[in-house]
Formats: sequence, C-alpha cells, structure tokens
Amino acid sequence: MIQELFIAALLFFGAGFVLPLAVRSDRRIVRTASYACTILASVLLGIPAIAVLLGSGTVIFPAYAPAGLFSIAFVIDRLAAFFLLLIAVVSACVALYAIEYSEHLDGGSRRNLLCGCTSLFILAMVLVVASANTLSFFFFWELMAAASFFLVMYEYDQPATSRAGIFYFIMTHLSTVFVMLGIILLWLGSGSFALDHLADTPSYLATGSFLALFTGFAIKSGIIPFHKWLPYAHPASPSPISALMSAVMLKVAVYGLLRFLLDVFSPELWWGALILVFGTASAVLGVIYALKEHDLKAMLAYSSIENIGIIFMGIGLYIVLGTAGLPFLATIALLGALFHSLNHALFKSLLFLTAGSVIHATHTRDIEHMGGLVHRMPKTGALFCTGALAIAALPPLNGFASELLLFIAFFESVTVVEPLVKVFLFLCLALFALTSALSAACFVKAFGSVFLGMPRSPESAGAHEVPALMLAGPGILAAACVVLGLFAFQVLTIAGFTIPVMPDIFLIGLLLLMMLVLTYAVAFFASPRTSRVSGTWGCGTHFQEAGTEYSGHGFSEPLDIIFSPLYRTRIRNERTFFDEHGAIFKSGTAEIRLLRVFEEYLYLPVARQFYRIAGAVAKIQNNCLDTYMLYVFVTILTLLVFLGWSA
Amino acid sequence: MIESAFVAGLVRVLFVCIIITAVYIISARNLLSIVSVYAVQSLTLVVIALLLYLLEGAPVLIAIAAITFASKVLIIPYFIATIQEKIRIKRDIQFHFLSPTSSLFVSMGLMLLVYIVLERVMAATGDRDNLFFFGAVLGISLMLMGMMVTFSRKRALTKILGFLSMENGVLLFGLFVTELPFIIEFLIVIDLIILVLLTTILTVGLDSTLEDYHKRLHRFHLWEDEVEVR
Amino acid sequence: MIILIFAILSALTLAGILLSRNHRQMNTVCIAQSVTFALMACWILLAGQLPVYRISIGSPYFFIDHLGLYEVLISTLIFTCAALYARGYVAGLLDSGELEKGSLRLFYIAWAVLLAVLVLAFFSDNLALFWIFAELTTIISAILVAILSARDNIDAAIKYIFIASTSMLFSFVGFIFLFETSRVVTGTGTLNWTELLLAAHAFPPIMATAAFVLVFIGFAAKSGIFPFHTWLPEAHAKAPSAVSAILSGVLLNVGIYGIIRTYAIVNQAGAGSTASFLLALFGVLTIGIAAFSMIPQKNLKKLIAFSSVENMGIILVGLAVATPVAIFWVLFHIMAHSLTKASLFFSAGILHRQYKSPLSSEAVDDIRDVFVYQPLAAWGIIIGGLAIIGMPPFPIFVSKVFIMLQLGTASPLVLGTVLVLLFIAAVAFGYFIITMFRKRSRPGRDTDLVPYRTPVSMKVPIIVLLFILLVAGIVFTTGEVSFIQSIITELKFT
Amino acid sequence: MSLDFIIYLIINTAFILLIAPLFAGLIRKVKAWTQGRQGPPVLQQYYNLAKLFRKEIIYSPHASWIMRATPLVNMAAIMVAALFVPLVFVPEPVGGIGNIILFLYLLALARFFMALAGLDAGSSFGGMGSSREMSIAAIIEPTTIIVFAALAIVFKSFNIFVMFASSAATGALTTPTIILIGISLFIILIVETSRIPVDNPETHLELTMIHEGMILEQTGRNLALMELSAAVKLTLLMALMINLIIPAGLAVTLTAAGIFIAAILFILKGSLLAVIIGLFESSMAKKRFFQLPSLFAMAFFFSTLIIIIEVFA
Repeated sequence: MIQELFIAALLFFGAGFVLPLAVRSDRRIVRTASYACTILASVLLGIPAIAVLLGSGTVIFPAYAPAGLFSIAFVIDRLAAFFLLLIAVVSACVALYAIEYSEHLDGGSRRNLLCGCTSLFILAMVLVVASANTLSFFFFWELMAAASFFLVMYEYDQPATSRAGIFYFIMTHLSTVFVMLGIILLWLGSGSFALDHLADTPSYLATGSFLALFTGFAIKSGIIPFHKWLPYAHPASPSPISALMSAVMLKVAVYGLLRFLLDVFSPELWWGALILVFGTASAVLGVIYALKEHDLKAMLAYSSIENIGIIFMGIGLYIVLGTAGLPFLATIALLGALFHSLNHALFKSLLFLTAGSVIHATHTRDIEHMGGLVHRMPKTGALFCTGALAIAALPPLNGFASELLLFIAFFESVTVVEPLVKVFLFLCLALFALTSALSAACFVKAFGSVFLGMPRSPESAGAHEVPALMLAGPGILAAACVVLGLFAFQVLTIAGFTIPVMPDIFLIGLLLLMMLVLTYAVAFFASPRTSRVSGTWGCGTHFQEAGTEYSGHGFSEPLDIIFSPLYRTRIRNERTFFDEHGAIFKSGTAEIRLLRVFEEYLYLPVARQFYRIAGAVAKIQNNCLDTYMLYVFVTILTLLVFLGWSA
Repeated sequence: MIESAFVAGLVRVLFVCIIITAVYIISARNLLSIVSVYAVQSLTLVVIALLLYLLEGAPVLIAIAAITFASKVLIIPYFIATIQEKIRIKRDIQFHFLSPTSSLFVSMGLMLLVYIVLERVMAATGDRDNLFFFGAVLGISLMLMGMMVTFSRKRALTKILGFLSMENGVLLFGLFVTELPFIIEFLIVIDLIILVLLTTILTVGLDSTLEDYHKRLHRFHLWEDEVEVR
Repeated sequence: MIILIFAILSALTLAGILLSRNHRQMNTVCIAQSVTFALMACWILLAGQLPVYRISIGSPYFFIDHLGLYEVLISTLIFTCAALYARGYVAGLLDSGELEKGSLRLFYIAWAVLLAVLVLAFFSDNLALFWIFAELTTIISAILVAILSARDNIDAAIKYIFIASTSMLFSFVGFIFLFETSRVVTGTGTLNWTELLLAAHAFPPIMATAAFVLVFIGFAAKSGIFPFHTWLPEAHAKAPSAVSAILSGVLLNVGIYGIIRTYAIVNQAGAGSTASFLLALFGVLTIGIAAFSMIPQKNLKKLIAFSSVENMGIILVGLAVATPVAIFWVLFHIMAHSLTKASLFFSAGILHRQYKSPLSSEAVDDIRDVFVYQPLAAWGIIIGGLAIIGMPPFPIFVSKVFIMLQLGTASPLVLGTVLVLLFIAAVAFGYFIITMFRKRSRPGRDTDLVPYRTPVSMKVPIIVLLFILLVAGIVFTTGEVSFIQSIITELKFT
Repeated sequence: MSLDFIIYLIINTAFILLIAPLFAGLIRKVKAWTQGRQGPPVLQQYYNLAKLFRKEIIYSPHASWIMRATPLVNMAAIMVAALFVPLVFVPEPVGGIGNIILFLYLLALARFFMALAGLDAGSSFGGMGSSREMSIAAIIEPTTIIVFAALAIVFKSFNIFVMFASSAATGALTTPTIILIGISLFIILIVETSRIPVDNPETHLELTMIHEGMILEQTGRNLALMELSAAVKLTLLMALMINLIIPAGLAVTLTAAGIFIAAILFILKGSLLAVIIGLFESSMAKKRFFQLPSLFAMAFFFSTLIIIIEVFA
C-alpha cells in the first residue's frame, strides 16, 4: 500500500512536469492542472511518509538495474520519511500558493515551464531523499540541481538574474564536484554504492570522503563561506521557487549530510567540531548579514544561512556528544537538528510566500519602500507576523521548540563532557544565543519596516490584499507552525522520543492564554472602554510624514556600529580637475557601499586567477599555422626523448 | 652481377645525398630551386629503390621505383612549378622560429637524437636488423627535417614541399620493409597525390596576391564590407 | 561481399549526385545513402555472426568486428541526421551566397565519399589500409571545411590538413614498426589488427611502446588531443554546421578508434603501463587546456569545439585506466559524445543562420532575443549543454561518473585534478550560455533581426538526437551491454 | 498538577503583582534622596497605575492591531515568566515550568511585541527605542546564556525551581562562584530593566531613552499594563538574584507561616536590593549607547570566568 502510494505520488509529479510542457498553450487551466497534480502528489507522498515515520517499517522498492551495470534503488526508512514529509508539506502549500501567483508573473508561456520545472524539481528532491544508494542519490541530486537552475533563471533577461544564475550554476556545480568526489572515494573504500556502514576502510579514504561530502553539502546548503549564491539566487527567482529552494532544497543537502554521517561513517570528534564550527560561523554571520540587508528576499536568504547554520550546529553537537559517549544527549541534539529542519522549512516557506505576496502588491523588494501594509494587507500581515515570531524562536511557536532542544543538549552536555570540549561548547552556546537574539531583532525590523508605520512609497500606499489562494498556502504553513510549536512535546513523544527535561510547550501556551484572558478581563472590566484616535506624538511637529519614520536602515544602525568590524564599507572617489595640479575641482562621483567580504576576497580573486590562466592558455591558440606545427614538432621530439629515456 | 658491398656503399652515398637535399630544402629561398631539389631527392629515392632491388631482388621495389618516379619526380614537381608560376611567387625569404643556419645545426642534433633513441629502443629488442635500423634513423630524421620546413617557412607552397620531404622519409623507411604489400604503397601514393593537389589548390587562396584573392572572394557576401569590387 | 555492397552503394550515390540537377535531389541521394548504410549496418548487427572475417567479406583487407560495427553504427546515424539537416542548412547557405552554386556538387560528392571512406576505414583489417582511409577522411573533410571558400575557411582547412597529415606520417612509421616487430616475432610480417593482436603477447614491450608512441602522434592529431588540437577549434568553428557535426561526431572517433586498436595491441604486449601513462598525461593536459580555453570564449561553435577537445581528453583518461569497466564506459562515452555533439552543432547552426555570425576566428556572437527567434535552437543548446557537461538523465552523466570512478582506482590525485578541470569546463559552458542567451535587443539601438524561418529538416535531427540521448541515458538494454562487452573481449582488455 | 502547584500559581502571581510597583517606587525614592530631592512617595507607582487605568486610550491613526495587542501579550508573557521564578515558595516543578531557557524566551516574547509596538505608530522615537532595545537585548544575550549555563553547572540543573530549592537547602553564598554570578546577574538585571547606565527610565525626551521611547505612544490602561509589566519584570530578576544568593527564609513546604515569613523576608531583601540599585544608578552616569558593548563584554568576561573556574576547578 505504501509502495503504491509513493509510486502514485511520483507519477503525479511526473504528470505535473509533462503536462505543461506537452500542452504549450499559455492558458491558466494548464498551469492549474499541473499545480493540482503537484498538490495531489504531495498529499499522496505525505501519507506513506507519515506511515513510515510512525513505525510501519522500512519500505524497500525494487531496484532499477539496467543490464546489471548499476542500480537505481529506493528505500524509505524513517529518516527518509521525515524528509519526505517535509518536502510534501511545503510543496503542497507552495503549489497551492503558486496557482494564483504564477498568473501574475510576466512571461507568457514561460510560466508553463515554470510550473513544469517546479514539479520536476520536487520530484527530483523526493527521489534524492528516497535513494537507496549513492549512485541514485547523485543522479537525482544532479537532476535537482538542473531543475532548480532553470527555476532560478526564470526571469533570464534581467541582469540580476543572470548574475544570480552564474553564481548559482558555479556553486551548485562545485557542490556536485565535491559530492561526486566523496561518492567515488566512498566507492574506493567500500567497493560498492550501497549506503552501508563502512567497515575496514582505510581511514584516509573515509576522512577524505567525509570532507568532500561535507564540502559538497555545505556548498549546497549555503554554509559560510560557500553561501554567496543564496542571497543572489533567492531574490532573483519567483517567490514560490525561493520558498522551495530555501525551505526544501537546503534541507535535502542537510539530509545528504545526515544520511552519510548516520549510515555510512563512524564519525570522529573533530568531524563534529568541524561541523559545529562551520555551523556556528554560518549562524552568527548569517544573521548579522541579514540585519544589514534591506532587500526583503535577500534578508530571508541570509536568514536561511543562519538557520542552516543552526541545523549544522545540531548535527555537529550530535557527533561531538556521540563520540563523547553521551548517546541520549546526542539524540536530543540530532532531534533538535531534524526538528529545526522541519520548522525552518515551514516558517521560511511561509515567510517567502508572504514576502512574495508583499512584493507582488508593492512591486519592490526594498523594505525601505514598504511600510504600513498591515492596514492594507491585514491577513498577509498576520501570517508574516506568525512566521516572524516562529523564526525569532519565540514561544510557543515551533522555531522555539527546536532551538529549545538544542539549548537543552548544550546545557546538559556541559555538565558531563571533558573540560576543553566543554569550553568549546560554551563558546558555541554563547554564539548560538547571540544568533537567536539577533534574529529576533532582524525580524522586528522586517515586520516593522514592511508592515508597520506609514507607507513609504506610493506603491506601498496603494497595495491590496492578495487573493484567497495566495493566503491559503501560507495559512496552512502558519497553522502548522503554531501546532508544531504547541505540541512539540507530544509530537516528539508520538515519534518515540521522550525527553523528560523538555518543557511541555502546550502547557505554557495554555498559561499564556489564561494570563491573556485574565489581563484582558481585568482591563475590560476595570477601565473605561472608550478610545479615540489622535495623531502620533511628533515632539511638536505640525505634520507627520513617512520620511520621519524610523527606517529599516536606521533600525539596524546600532547593530551595524557594534558589528562594524564585520561590515566593512568601501569608499570610492573619482574626481576630475580643471588643472593638472588637482586644485580646481571639475566633477566627480563618490560611492560608498558595503564590502562584500567573501565575494571580494574569496570568490572574485579565485575567479580572476582562473581567468588569468585562461588568458595565458588562450595564447596557445594564436591562429598561426607555424606555431601549431612547432607545437607538434616539439611534442614529437619530447615523445622521442621520452621513448629513448624509458627504453 | 654487381658486388653487394659496392651497392651497399652506393646506397650509403645516396643516403648522404638525401640528407644534403633535405638540408637544401630547409635553407633555400628560391621556390623553384626547392621544387627541383625535391625532384632530385625523389630521384635519389628511386635510385636507392633500384639499388635495393639489385641487393634483395624483391620485384615490388621496381614497382615502387616506377610509381615514385612517375609521381614524385614528374607529376608533383611539375604541378607545383605550374601553380607557382600562376601565383607569381618566386621567393620565400621569411623564416619563422629558425634561421637557415640554426636549422642546419638543429638538423644535426635531430639526427643524433633519433640515432640515440632508436639505438636504445632497438638495443632492447636484441635482434635488430641493421638495415631496418639504418632506414628508421634516416627516415625519421628526414621526416623531422621536413617538418622543420613546415613550421619555419612562411609560404604554404614551401610547407607543402616540406611535407613531401617528410613523405620521402616515410618512403625511405618503407623501402627497407619490403614485405609491405604493393597495393598499400600504391594507395599511399594516390593518397599523397590527392593531398598535394588539394593543398596546393587551397594554397592558391592563401598565397596568391590580394587582387587574385579578391576576384575569388567578391562573390561572397560574407566579406562584402572589405571587398569592394574594383 | 558486404564491402562490395557498400562500394556499389557509394558508386550509385555518386552517380546519383552527378545526375542530380538541383540541391534537393543531391541531398535526397545523400540521405538515401546514409539511410541505406545505416540499415546495412543494422542488418549486419542483427543477422551477422560477428566478427565477420575475410572469407565472407570478399577481401583479405577487410573484416567486421564489434568495434568497427559500433563506430559505423554511430557514424551512419550521425550522417543520416546531418544529411537531413543539410537539406535546410545548405539551402540557406546557397540563398545567402555563402556557398557557390558551382561548389554544390563537389560538396555532396565529398559528403558521399566521406561516408564511404569512413565505413571502409572502420571495416578495414589492415593497419595501412586503415591509415590510408583515415588520411582520406582528413582530405575529404578538409574539402568540406574549405567549401565555403572564404579565406578563413581555406586557412582552417590547410591547418587541418597540415597538422593531421604530418602527424599521420608518424603513425605510418609506427605501423611499420609494428609490422617489423611482428615479422621478427612470427616470421611473416602482418599488418592485420586481428593477427597482430593474437601475436602481440610475444612482442618486445619496448618495440610495442615505440610503435604506440608513433601511432599515437598521428591519431592524437586526428582526434584533437593537446597539443595537436590546435586545428580543431578553427576547423569546427568555421565549417558549415552540418559538417561540424560530422567532424566532431564522427571524424574524431576515427582517431580514437586507431588509438584504441593500437592500445589493445600494446596492452597485450605487456607495455600497457607506459602507454597508460602517456594516455593519462595527454588526457589530463587536453582536458585542462580545453577547459581553460573555454572560459574566455565568445563564439558558440568554438566553445562547442573546445568541449569536443575536452571530451577527447576524458576518453583518453578513461582508456589509460584500461580496466574492462573503464573501457566499457569509454566506448559508451564515445557514442554519447558523438550524439550530443552533433545535436549541439545542429542547434548552433540554426543560431548561426539566424544571427549571421561571421566565421572568422575572433568573431563574437551577437545573439539576441534567442528565445523569441529560435526557441528550438536555444533549448537545443541548453539541453545539449546540460548533456555535454554530464547532467542526468543524459548518457554522458553515467559514462562520466563511471570513468571517474575507475580513474579513482588508478590514482585519486589525477581524479581530483580531472574533476576540477571538468568543473571549469562546465562552468565555462554555463557561463557562456547564461550570458549569451539573456541578451534582449534594445529597441532603437540594435538593428532589427529578420527571423530565420528554420526548415523542418533542420529541426527534426535535433529533436531526434535529443530523444535518443534521453533514452540512451536511462535505458540500457542487455543487447547493447553485451555488444560493448564483446568489443572489450575482442580487444582482450580483461 | 498538584494542589500545591495551583496554590503556588495563585500566591506567586498575586504576590508579585502586589509588590512589584513597590520596588520600582523605592528605587525612585532612593535616587531622589541621593540627588537631594524629596521625591515622590514610595507608593506613587500604585497611584499612577490606578489613575492610568481610569483614563481613556488614544491611538495613533497609523496604529494597528499590534498596538492594541501588545500590552496584553506583554503582560501575559511577563506573568507567565513570573511563574517561573518562585518568590516565596518553591514547589516541585511541573511540565517544564521553571525551565531557564523558556523563561528567557518568554521575556524575549514580551520584548518582541514591545518593539513592534514601538514601530507601529510610525513615530521616530518609538522606532529608536525599538531599535536600541533589540540591539541591546541581542548583545547581552550571550552573557545571559553563559551566566545561566554557569548556574546550570553550579546547581546541576537548569530549572529555576531546582536551583532555588538547592540554594535554599544549602543556605547562602556557598561558593565563590556565586559572587561572580551575582555580579553578572546584577549587570543583566540593569540591562534587562533598562536602568542607568544603560538606559534612563526617568526621561521621556532625551534622545538616549530606550524603553520609555518604545512605550511613548501607549496611553491609558495600555500604558498602565506596560508600566506594571516593567515593574514585574524588575521584581522577577531581583527575585532571581535574591533567591540564588541569599535564599534565607525561602519556603520549600507549603505552610501559611512559612510563606508569611518568606514574604516578609523577601520584601526586606528586595527593598535592600532596590536601595542598592538606586544607589548604583545614582553613582553612575548614563553611558553613551555605543560604549555599552564594552560593559557587556565585561559581563561576558565575568561569566566566562565562572565557567572556566567551574570547569577546571
């Protein structure tokens, strides 16, 4: 039954892919049908995922092994089922949203391609997660990369998109190279593609393989310093796609790392420390960069980097604690990482979708041009607020629940582990707390600048609430955020993990509600129920304008200054003078902008080096026959010498 | 019957002749004389083939001598000389990478190198055939010397002669391996002739003066901007 | 017999071309020739008990074994597609005057002869005969390159001829070495592949190595291995696209075919390690040079040509590993690369017709609004590009992965290098496509483009090839696998 | 949930609501005295609240539901947080109540809404307050968590109830680390409750204000709720400090006498602490905003020191 459902889901995803490409006419019905297939497929996928998750046992599918050369095989165990569930939930909501959203995009029949590729993309991710061996994992990994690349390139003629596309293409391909290297090294070690535990493999192969795979997955999931494609690709792609990529594709990379760590390797302490360090760096730097960002979607992208960092911290902690002989705490850390993956998928897709609605309504991504939308788009506002609360890890929402697990793991572990590790863990803990608090600041800024105050642009003033279909998808996600937050304890218990130190958030929720009602009751009965509206107090000014409001930039200014060593600015002056001595100023331009540290000190220098080599190599092809013949001559001589030498 | 040692001595003398012609081809500037020298070189090969026939008595050598004579002494030099008159180029005075003198030294070095390499390679086999070895050294040296012409001279016609000189090297080598089926030799020559004809025709496009060239090209829209019909 | 039939068919084709009065007729004759050849090859495949030796073929110089038939199958398939493509493409060349009316007959004669010569080359059992046919393919394809008669084309053709032919002379010397060695070993010299392979185990390794090195020089030049590759980008970029497809999809295989055969012999002689070293060295260098050359490329066809060079490097590296699995995937890669590259050149040809890019080597493609004017070609390039950089579900993905896997067993260091280089090549390809295809024309500033109405005959080959690729990447039949495996058995790579 | 616990909920909530304004008033009085003024009566806070409760509410035209919801959410969150810190009686913890992380995040919830409300009316003062509040909260967070982690090490638990119980059992000032923890906790208290040198709770119009800026647009009973919640929060953090460092008298069993004594003692101890806070505030000048990180760095250093001492001792 589970098998059939899964296969049916795959078929429906396939139908969602083929349909809009086969019927090329630019009609809404085609796209709606495609998205309907995707939603149906997601629902069908969700059922087996839940069944397996609840313990109906691992499902093994017959492998496709053409002529015995290799095999493409699928298996759904609980880990896979968990990620399948994640994909299913987010995909269904995103597709629901996209039905309406894609109709408002430009591009004519290109939109068919968009929804087709969306289906293919989800299908590829499902198959990556369900893969039973490294080869099929890699196969669908590549397919996923290709499909997502097309999705990113939707608005291909925009300069920003093409830059994003190049970044994404390069980084994703780099990730492929590393994953491939890792898989090959693994094969060298074990001689098979199976995802089985490595036994008696030379440790250098295992370590090499781990490092390669880790790098590959880190690139794909946007771990600093490989993160740069995220803040380019997310803003450039349509919002549902950003949501899918950020919420799901990054998690597939996390899944990859987990799958290999859990099933294949026997991790060592320093592996965990490595993952923990990279995770912490990503978490802290990600949120700090997010604070500085005023492109709404780029900010969300940086926030994804932060959250992936948190997930990696969980994984690293799992390994550190596991190797330190604390299996129970390790499990808590792992649960935290997994749960945070799910939660991040939920609230980040919620945020991206609502951000998409906002951008659709205001035609800008710059939060400085928004404001006051809570009056014009109240439902979207409420949904975004839920997402913001969740991502800021505030109780009783789900973001808090998963971070709480990690905090518990950190706190408990420090009472038992050896001293040096303990101090290291403490530093990570402190940074983790910083991350969490900064992300709250970041989302106060986001929600405040976008939705509160006065509109800061005519577009923002004229915005309208989006249609119901564009609220339904985010609505489900928001509900899921609340439910998973409130019932986190119960959900974990049902899943078979009882954690005594974990507070029952539902109880806290009840208490909160009780206090709320109590306060309201007291206020309601004890004080007059009248209120009136009067202008905001402006310290004596006659009128109040949007220009006097606190802007997003202003909001993050204090943190900017505090973290100024991390935000280096670059100032560029170009002046021309009338005279030679530079005394009489003629004209000039000046520019001040944020230094893109990783881009300018890591990516571009490397790219320039390659370009330089390429320039040198290009000189070989100098279009002159004589030179070519000389190469041949010299090579022949060299070969002759080699021959004589080897004889 | 002529004494075989005498014949072998004669062959050696002719080998030296071939080397001298090759050197001349590398360093000469007058195109017509290069063509003549090439004809002489080919003729020397014909003579060598005939002498070897005297030595070994393989009838295939006579056939080879005949077709070599026909193709390389008569047809090809004649053809090239005709083309060369048509495109009105008499001299090729530009040298690339190598000047005439330095190319002489390089050729000496090449022969030495080839000798050492082949000596080592064949020493390992133990049962090396003296004549085969000798032919290999000379043949490959001749090829390399011919090749030097192809990259050190500017005119494509000279390059073709260099290539032909290389081919002579192969033939020289082949002469010592008489078991090669004649049909193969024959096909090779056919192949060579086609090659030379084609290359020469193509060369007309490259080596002819600009006016000739324009006449050929003004029919194509591709070059319309530059090529106004005069 | 079979060879005779091929010869008769070719003669008929030539007669047909000579009798034809216009372009359509000549083209139809050529298509018919390719289709018949392809059908013949299929018939041999299905009916004949391979390998077929001299008795049934009717000449001591020819034989048909699995490798030869494999190459012929690939070649005839590509020729069929290319001939169909040429129907529209050459008509376009004639209309724009890039091809003279007078040269048309020569073009088709050369085309038909090239196919015939190729088939003969792959079916020849005799080394020297093979060498002659290989030389002939150079000459004839040079005619096809030079047929446009622009100075640049002549230039490219001359480069092609010079580099390939001079190097091929060294191959011939290598063959004489093999001949001499076999004479010493067995008493009677032979130039037949089959006999050499049988006798090879007794060859002195150093002689075999020497022969291999010399043979390699020529066939490396033929297949565009660094540093003999210099002719390739220019010839491929300047040739008419139908011809480029053949150059890249078929003619490069001739060189690789020669290398594989000789390598098998050397491998038998016990000198495999030196040969492997050379192959790996040249393979890595080739991939590297090609990858770096692709980065600053501004011309689509040149980029695709460099990608061919890169793939030849991969094939060499795979050969160097020399395990049966590696050889298997190398053979598969040859097929995959040929088909992919042909489809890429076909698409590039459509773009070339649309945008009239000059054929000179420094030309920069001026591609604008590509999805508006030529959506099929654009998607052909994109999908073909994905296929060529090894994305699933296309066949190069599988062959690349397995070749790399086998390379890992030989040397992880080389593996790492090759992976990095392949990454660079893929990035260069992607970079080019992204930057080229995103351009839109600015109203008022760019001259208006006249949409080129792409004939159906130019579209069909692209779609057919992409479809075949898609299937070939996913479906592996046992017949196909055992066929390739019998090649390996025949070459004695065990 | 036992009866004890329900009684605890009622007692604790009622007690903290009752005494919270007292301490706030006391601090003001002390500050006035040191400045040579007579100052408002100690009970002035109670009068203020009562008066505000009777006033009508004025909303800005730009204000949204955030403005209306914030006082309630803020109050509710602080009151739930208040349940986490037993003032006079420590029962057995139930369902994770007392979890130190949850406690911190409940405060964060209140702060989040308060900051949003600051931005809601479109006033530049509110925005400035929100911005600074969130910034300070963020950079003090590592210190806070390290201090609590140190507490967790010392008391082998991260439940406040368990900590209080064990400190009550051992008496007071058992280890030197507790003193260090006390210093850090004091800094956290100052920061969290917006006092000098971090913020000046007395001003409304200085550009330095933080907390007061945020609630500038609040009026009537909303303002009353905000003020009350601020006072409750102050009391909470004071209680945390008091009951960890000088837990004497803290009741661990439910008896009327015990609770009564504990309450009296708590008020005394609290008053003492309030006086200390008042004196501390008076002896300090408000620091420039961007000098604050160095203060926090000091606190962080202290707390890390505790950890290192605890770990390696």
